[in-house]
Amino acid sequence: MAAKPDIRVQAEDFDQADEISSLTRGRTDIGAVATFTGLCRSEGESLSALELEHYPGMAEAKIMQAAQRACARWPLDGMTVIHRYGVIQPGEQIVLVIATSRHRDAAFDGARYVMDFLKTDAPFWKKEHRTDGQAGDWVDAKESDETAKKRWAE
Amino acid sequence: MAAKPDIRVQAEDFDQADEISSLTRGRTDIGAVATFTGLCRSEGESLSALELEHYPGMAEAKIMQAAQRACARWPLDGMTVIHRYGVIQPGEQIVLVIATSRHRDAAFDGARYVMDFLKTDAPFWKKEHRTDGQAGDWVDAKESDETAKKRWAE
Amino acid sequence: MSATTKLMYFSWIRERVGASEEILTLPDNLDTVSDLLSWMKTRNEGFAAALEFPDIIRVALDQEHVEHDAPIGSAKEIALFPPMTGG
Amino acid sequence: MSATTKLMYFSWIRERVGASEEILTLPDNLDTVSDLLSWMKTRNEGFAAALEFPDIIRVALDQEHVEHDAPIGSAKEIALFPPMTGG
Repeated sequence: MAAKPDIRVQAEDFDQADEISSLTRGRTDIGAVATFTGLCRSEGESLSALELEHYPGMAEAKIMQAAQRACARWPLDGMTVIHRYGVIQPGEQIVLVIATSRHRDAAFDGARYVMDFLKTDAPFWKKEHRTDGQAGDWVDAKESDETAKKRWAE
Repeated sequence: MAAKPDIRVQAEDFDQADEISSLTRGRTDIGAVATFTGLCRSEGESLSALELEHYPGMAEAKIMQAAQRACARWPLDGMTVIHRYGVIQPGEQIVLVIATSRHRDAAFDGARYVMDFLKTDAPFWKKEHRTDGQAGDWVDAKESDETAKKRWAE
Repeated sequence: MSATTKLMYFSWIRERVGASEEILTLPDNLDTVSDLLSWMKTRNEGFAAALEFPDIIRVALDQEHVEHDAPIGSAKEIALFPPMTGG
Repeated sequence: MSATTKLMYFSWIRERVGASEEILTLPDNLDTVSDLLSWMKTRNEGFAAALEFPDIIRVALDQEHVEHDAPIGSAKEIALFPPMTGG
């Protein structure tokens, strides 16, 4: 039976160690834990923060759809995805994906698949807050993110 | 300049959160942290432990070589690899790889590359301790691990 | 007798439109998403600026992303936003 | 006057040989790794059992993994082990 993903969209920070522990605690059938954490960068000290806007409801739904496709495609034992919104400082965490499995390939593939689809399909937008006080821009979507998704064509 | 990998082969357990923190603390140029943790499985309660033997010196050297190749091939900001030896119980951690980068693809690729080469090139051997008291076998090498390595042919 | 529709705007579309959402009774003659965008563009200067290049606008009908040739149908919630940049 | 060599054995090779390491003066007529394995096999029953299928044995000369046709050269430390199963 496919694992049930745990999806959260929240303003609060998260604790990766706690999240891994809640997927693995008391279990002896999990051999592999792959994680990805996305952090806010300052872009050479030019940014004081990123402000993340999202479409409530649709954001959770799109992440859940990607996570469920991953759980159907690979033998995953568990998957957790947390995406923050609001004002996030450089060095702070933005997104976390954890995939657990008996096997390392499934864990790696599952985590990366969800990140690739989250980037282009989940309704989040980033606005830059600049350290020089000028009005920040909205971050442009990257062609490379659209390309990354194509590697998962079956 | 390529990142300098931090390689450790030790009997003691490790703390993934501490290890991530020591690669990212105080930095605002890292956008991506990919990790892989290998855990000891009980194989349906048939194993009471795995005993890991290693070749001191060569084990560290082979992991370092793989990590350095990863740091030369992808734009990584940091890499930590810890591999334990000795008797390890089901559910306990065996190996940790962390790769940090500005970009998620580099972090994912770097971590996975090192795991793939570590599996077949680093001199570690696992002996099973069985719950039924019978003499345990040495774990056989898997053909799939040799195959996994081939995906990195340049 | 026309039903009302909830319109939602995100990111720089929200900023140019000057509102994050509104409840509207859409004209009867809008069949597709493309028709909707053409009509909205004529509403005022804010919409004209937001929809200056309609090709890049993403549209979700009841939280499902659709192409511009999709029929609006009986969608209760229509969202307009630029390409996503999360993660 | 022959130099001594440190031999190391790991995993089930160590168990069958009955030792984890030894210091030896190797015979002069061993050129390649393959020659070494053939000679070792004749030393006693433990080595005969450990090296029953020499093709699967991995050999490292001074901690560098080599093929069986590699010359032993002046290696100071020679290790014999089965395929690795770490990670």
